[in-house]
Amino acid sequence: DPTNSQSENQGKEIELLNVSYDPTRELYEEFNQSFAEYWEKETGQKVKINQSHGGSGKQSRSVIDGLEADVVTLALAYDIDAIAEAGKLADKWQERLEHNSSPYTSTIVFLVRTGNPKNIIDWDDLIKEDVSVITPNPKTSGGARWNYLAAWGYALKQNNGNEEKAREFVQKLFKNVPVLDSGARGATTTFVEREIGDVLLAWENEAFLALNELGEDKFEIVIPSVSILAEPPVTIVDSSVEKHGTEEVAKAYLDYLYSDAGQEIAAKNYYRPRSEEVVEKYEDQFPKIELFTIDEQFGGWQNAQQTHFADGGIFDQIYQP
Amino acid sequence: MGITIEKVSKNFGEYKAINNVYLEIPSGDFTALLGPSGSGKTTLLRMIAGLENLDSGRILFNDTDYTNKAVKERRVGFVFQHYALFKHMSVFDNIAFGLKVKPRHLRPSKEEIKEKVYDLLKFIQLEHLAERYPSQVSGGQKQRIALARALAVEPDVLLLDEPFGALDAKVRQELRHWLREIHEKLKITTIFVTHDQEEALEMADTIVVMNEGKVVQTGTPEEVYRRPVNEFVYRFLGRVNEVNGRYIRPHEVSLKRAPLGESFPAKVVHVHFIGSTVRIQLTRLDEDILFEAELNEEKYREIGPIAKGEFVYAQFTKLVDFDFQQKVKPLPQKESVL
Amino acid sequence: MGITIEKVSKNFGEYKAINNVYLEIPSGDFTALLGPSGSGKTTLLRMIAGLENLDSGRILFNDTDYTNKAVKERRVGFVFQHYALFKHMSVFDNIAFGLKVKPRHLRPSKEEIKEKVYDLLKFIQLEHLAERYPSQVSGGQKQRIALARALAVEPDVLLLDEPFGALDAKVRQELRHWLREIHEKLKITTIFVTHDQEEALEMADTIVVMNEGKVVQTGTPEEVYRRPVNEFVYRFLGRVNEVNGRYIRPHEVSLKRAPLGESFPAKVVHVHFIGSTVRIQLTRLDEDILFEAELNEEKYREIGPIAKGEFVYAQFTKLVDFDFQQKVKPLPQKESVL
Amino acid sequence: MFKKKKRHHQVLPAFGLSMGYTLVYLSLIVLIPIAFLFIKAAAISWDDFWSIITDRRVLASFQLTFSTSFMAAFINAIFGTLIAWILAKYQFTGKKIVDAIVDLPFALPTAVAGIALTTLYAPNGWIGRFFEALGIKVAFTPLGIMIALIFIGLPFVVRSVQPVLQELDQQYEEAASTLGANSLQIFMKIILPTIFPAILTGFSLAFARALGEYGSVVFISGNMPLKTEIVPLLIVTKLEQFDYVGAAAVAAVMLVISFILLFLINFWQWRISKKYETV
Amino acid sequence: MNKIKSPYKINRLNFNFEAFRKGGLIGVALAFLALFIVVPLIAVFTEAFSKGAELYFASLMDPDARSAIKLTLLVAAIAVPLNTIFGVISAYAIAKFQFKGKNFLITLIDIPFAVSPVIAGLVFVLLFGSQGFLGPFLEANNIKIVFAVPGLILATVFVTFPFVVRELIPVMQEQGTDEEQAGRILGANGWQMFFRITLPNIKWGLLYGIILCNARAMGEFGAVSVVSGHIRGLTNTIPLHVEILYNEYQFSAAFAVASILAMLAIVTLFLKSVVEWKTK
Ligand SMILES: Nc1ncnc2c1ncn2[C@@H]1O[C@H](COP(=O)(O)OP(=O)(O)OP(=O)(O)O)[C@@H](O)[C@H]1O
Ligand SMILES: Nc1ncnc2c1ncn2[C@@H]1O[C@H](COP(=O)(O)OP(=O)(O)OP(=O)(O)O)[C@@H](O)[C@H]1O
Ligand SMILES: [Mg+2]
Ligand SMILES: [Mg+2]
Ligand SMILES: O=S(=O)([O-])[O-]
Repeated sequence: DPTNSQSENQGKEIELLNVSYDPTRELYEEFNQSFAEYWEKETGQKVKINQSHGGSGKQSRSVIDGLEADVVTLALAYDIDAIAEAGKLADKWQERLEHNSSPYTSTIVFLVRTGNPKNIIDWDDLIKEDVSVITPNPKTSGGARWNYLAAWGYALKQNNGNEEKAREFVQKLFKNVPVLDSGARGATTTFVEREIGDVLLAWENEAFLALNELGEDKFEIVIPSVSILAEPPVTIVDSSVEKHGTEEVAKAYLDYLYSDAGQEIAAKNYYRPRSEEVVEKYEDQFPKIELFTIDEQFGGWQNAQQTHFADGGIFDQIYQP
Repeated sequence: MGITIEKVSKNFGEYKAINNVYLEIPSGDFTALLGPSGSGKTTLLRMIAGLENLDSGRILFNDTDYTNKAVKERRVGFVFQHYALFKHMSVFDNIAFGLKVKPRHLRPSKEEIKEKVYDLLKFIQLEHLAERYPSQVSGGQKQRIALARALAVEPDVLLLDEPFGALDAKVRQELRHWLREIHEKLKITTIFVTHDQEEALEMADTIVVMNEGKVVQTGTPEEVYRRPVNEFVYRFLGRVNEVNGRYIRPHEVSLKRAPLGESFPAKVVHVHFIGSTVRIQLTRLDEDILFEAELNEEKYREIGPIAKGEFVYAQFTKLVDFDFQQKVKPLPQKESVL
Repeated sequence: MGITIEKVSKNFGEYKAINNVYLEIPSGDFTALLGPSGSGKTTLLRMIAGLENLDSGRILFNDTDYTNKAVKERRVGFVFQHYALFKHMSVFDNIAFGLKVKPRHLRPSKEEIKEKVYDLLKFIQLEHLAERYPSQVSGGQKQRIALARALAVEPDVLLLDEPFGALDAKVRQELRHWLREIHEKLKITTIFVTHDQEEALEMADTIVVMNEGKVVQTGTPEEVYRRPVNEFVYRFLGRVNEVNGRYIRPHEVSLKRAPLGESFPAKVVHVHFIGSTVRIQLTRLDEDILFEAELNEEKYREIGPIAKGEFVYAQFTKLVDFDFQQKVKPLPQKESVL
Repeated sequence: MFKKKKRHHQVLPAFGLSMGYTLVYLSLIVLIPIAFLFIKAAAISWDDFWSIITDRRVLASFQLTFSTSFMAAFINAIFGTLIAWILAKYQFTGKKIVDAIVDLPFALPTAVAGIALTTLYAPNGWIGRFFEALGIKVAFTPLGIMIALIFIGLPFVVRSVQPVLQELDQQYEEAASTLGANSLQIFMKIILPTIFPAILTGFSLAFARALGEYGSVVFISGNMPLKTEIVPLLIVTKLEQFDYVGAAAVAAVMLVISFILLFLINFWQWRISKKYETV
Repeated sequence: MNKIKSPYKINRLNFNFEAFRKGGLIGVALAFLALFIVVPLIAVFTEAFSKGAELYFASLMDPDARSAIKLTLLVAAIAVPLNTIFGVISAYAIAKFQFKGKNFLITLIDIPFAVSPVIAGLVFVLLFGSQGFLGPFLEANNIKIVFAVPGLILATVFVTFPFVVRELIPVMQEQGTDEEQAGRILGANGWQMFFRITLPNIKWGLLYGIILCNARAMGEFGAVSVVSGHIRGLTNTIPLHVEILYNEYQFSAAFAVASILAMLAIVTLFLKSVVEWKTK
């Protein structure tokens, strides 16, 4: 009985494990502190949040294999679906919280070197012959799948939904990729540290972070005309919270993401908040951009995954080194 | 402690290393196991020590069956060919080992151990080396330390596997004397392995000649030398000239300046002086066969100086014939012995 | 090929392994380098082969200075103590090696090599072992293969480092003969190292006695045995009894049943029969000193059977005294020799 | 199996005990877990299995892994032998340090090595820039993978060959030189055949290690499918797509192939030494 | 007289050539080592200190770094003794006795050398993970193995399994059984023989094996990465922490932590030299 064990834990420190993906480290570092303070004030109970980060797919697999996450905050709904399939959480998890269970969003932007020497302004510039594009491998990186789908979506739009053209476009784009890192972070390092490539396709928040951490004077962010609305979802892992008796605090934790405080922290870490007020407050930071969703363009993650990324899918077909 | 070995056999796979051996060694005896390489000497010694199992037969110590006794209950001292000194222990600790591992109620006190080890060190004249490690002493010294270590536990039987095999000729000779002296003093039943007939003849009270896993002959040095039971023993125990399947020892060849009786002419190929004897290599002129003669001082003086290239007359008087003993296997072909 | 070694010295660090050695070896001679362990025998032999550098001095082959000649230009055959047969080559290939590595224009054809190797194999009586590997042949066979390998390149000089050191007593004796025979046939200048005085006396035309890096005496076996230049040579060349700083060989001790002249009574401790001689250990009754006497058959028959425990009278007639030669270092303490 | 040929129990004790413990521990830690890998891989039909392992990407990664591993082990066999040679035969200042440094790849975590090597060999790295100037790309190419594999495999060869060279009796070389051989002949005909089994051992260890290496390679390889994607990464990739069976299948094939190769090399080595060493 | 002060014995083949060749070979070997081993090592330290010593030490004192260090020590402290005990016992069985299938057994022991660390990790996930063979049972009894310390230890034990045995077998084989037999004859019982003769005789080989085993245990990345779960402060070992820092763009901190392991490597190598020196 969860309430029972919860009361037993009263006064003791509760521990919560948040299994997340790579680019959220800074976000959750700040958010966890804020939440712990909030929770202690509310209930008098100390809560310690343990964080695990890694490639989104790998993290999801760890949870499936027994990593007892109380909450998962991953890059794609698909990865959480996989956990649901393993029976660790409810099938309809995505309906449990507002906005498809995604308290913040992001999008895919371009990071280029200062002065934008190759003059890259929009997606079309990426398939020019002399442009070298850095993106991680969509087979292993959640971020890379967003990149891929953003490019695909753009091409569909440009060509009035012509799949063939889209395919051609993406194929050309990947021809320009000299290194396929296995994760988003690796790709950023390749672009920034190894100085390989002219443009990095990255989450907006990653691009900002790279700018901050690695030198504003070295890079510029380029916002393309159209991009994808990336919705990193969050949810409670039912089996774990039941076992740990942490359902209440885990729920509160995710709810807190939707609170003003939570939304502020997301915005500060360059995730686009859902809250209108916070959006307004950070208007300068997040320029307006035409965004399409996965559901619109690809009929949801399961579809996208099957069509594009599964073994023998479109990516495998078009990828020619 | 007398030792009886009864119908003992031991195979290694198909190979009969020890083949139905019967042997009795009286208490206090100094016995040599003598035989060519591979004849089973080491195997037999190790069986007595309990280091090797028997396939069949019994081993008795003073009429008590020891066949299944554990090694450490046999009270044997064993000196390995390459000494097997404990490399990581000082000479003192090597000798003290057997005392230190005794069960607590039998173990002497530290002082007693120390006294005993120093007595032994004095006995082997190596007191000043107590603190050295085996790697820091010479081969002959190692040999003596190994012996002291074996003696420390006051064994009833002392077993030595080619105790001088790894030593220089000169050092070997000195240690032979020393080992005999020790036996004179302690009177422990001692069995040592050797493939050197001179060593066996010089040191042992009893010689056990082995070949191909069998005991071929047992007796005093004089017995086995003078009354060999077969060709093998005869050939193995000393130099020998072969004459159409019969044998004669070089010192039994007589040389003369002039023909006499059944003598034949021979040409001197080489003359060596080995201490008090003169060894002469000759070729029979009638059959072009090489043979050797050995003269002692008196005989050499009699015949007078002999030089390479001279002609003399030789006589084979006491040719030995083993042909009647067909059951004894002949010595293997010359080249396979080498 | 005659060899002259002129004022040659060689240090290992501080240690003078070879100390100002002068030596002349006539062409075709069969020379033994004899000395205790560490006396520099191997070092000298290796210097002749060119395997070791000289610190000073010269080495001449037939009056030509070879000091700086490379090993492979010296035309020496070298037989190592442990044979150093190439383990990964068959017996045939071992023997053929020296022919196969010749520069192309000097190299015999395959057929010639084969013929030559088989000639050598026949010579050493091991034709049937051509395809075996060294690990599959016995020690004595290895020794002979090593010799054949050295002979294949038709060396001018044959050098052997303790050629029989690793062999059984019996095999050793047989090979000694064999090596002499080969020398008789081929007449190659041959130098061999040994620390066994019997081996040197039995085999060599010339014996070079070494001690502590120096040549102590050079001469025929008879010369060095009968006229040793100092105590060291005397003691090293045979068994010896020491009597207050003077020496006598066991076979020079005379034993009698009754007192006679300067004789003294002694108790028989042990009697051994070694072939044709009888070795007797005795204790002097007046001084409680152990000594040894050696009687040949005639002498033993004269005095009649002697048994352990009996009393006899011994006489030291020809005691040798080296005291006048103070410059010669005495033999090291007994225990440091061991 | 594992039954003593010779009963020695009176002399050296506890054969049964120690052998029993060995087998139990070996089974628990190694054999049973590995067996489950094969059970997992056996859960799919032969056709599925075949299509997994004959996939273009899988085949390409097998080819890449085996060829770079082989090349790296081969280069290590040559330079490792050379290093073993100078350590065993020559005296020079700093020899002790060199000797110690050889073990560094054993001790340095592979991930650290991977990062450090990538930093060095990237086009803008200390070493990579020189290659870049020559138009040679090192990091993110098979060449880079090879460099990482050379790094991790080197000590295996050196440590296999060095003791053999050290124990190699000078007499064999001397014997050959008295027989008229020159230094090249001595090396080729005497020394090389003698140390060859040891080189082979070192080679096979380095090769096996290289086949499985992950930590140091992922950083420097660039991970391009069909081009610079190694088998262990492919296994990880499959796992991240929740494809356990596929991962187990590829892993099983990988294991079997490396076993067979190792076994063949060991057998060859054993044959060689058996031929000369039998007594 | 051509005098080259060279402590190795020169076959007087060709002096100048010999010296020349020696120099050349040493040069090539050292260049190879420098390029492949020394420069990477230097790179680690250069990067580690690139942002100053203060940041260097700060990154070592970071709580996550400290817990990673503690965890690594814990894992090694369990895995190394386990494999050491196994190594000594099975080397004893293998080296001191003759039995059929010995070579086969040695090959089995070698397996972990040939298994990719990633596969090693995978194997334990397949066995102990929720989806694995023993998963349901473990979960029912609330036993955590993978994604917890036991999993890390298991993976490490697997990967470092052969190090000690393989080091000891040749040492023991070379020593033969004479000394043990001598001990037995002198009356030693099994324990006395083992602890007074067998063990002291292999102590340096054993130490070397332990050192290598320990180094690998602390440095293992691939296998532990698969079974770790990457929970900061809980299941990250030093190599995993290095990866995390690296992924956070904290390059000098990453190299700083890595340099601990490099340092460990150097200390290890130093110890090993001492060992070798002692052995002589
Ligand atoms: N452990 C063993 N396994 C197989 N065969 C063995 C073993 N020990 C000895 N043998 C064989 O048994 C025979 C007798 O060996 P043993 O060692 O007793 O001979 P030896 O007379 O001592 O010879 P050596 O003088 O060479 O020491 C030999 O043929 C030998 O090869
Ligand atoms: N390479 C070397 N380095 C240092 N000392 C050496 C070397 N070779 C020989 N010596 C020393 O030189 C001395 C003479 O050695 P050498 O080998 O010539 O003696 P030996 O007469 O052949 O002795 P043995 O009968 O034991 O073979 C010995 O004291 C030996 O220790
Ligand atoms: Mg023997
Ligand atoms: Mg010598
Ligand atoms: O962390 S990623 O999965 O986006 O690479």
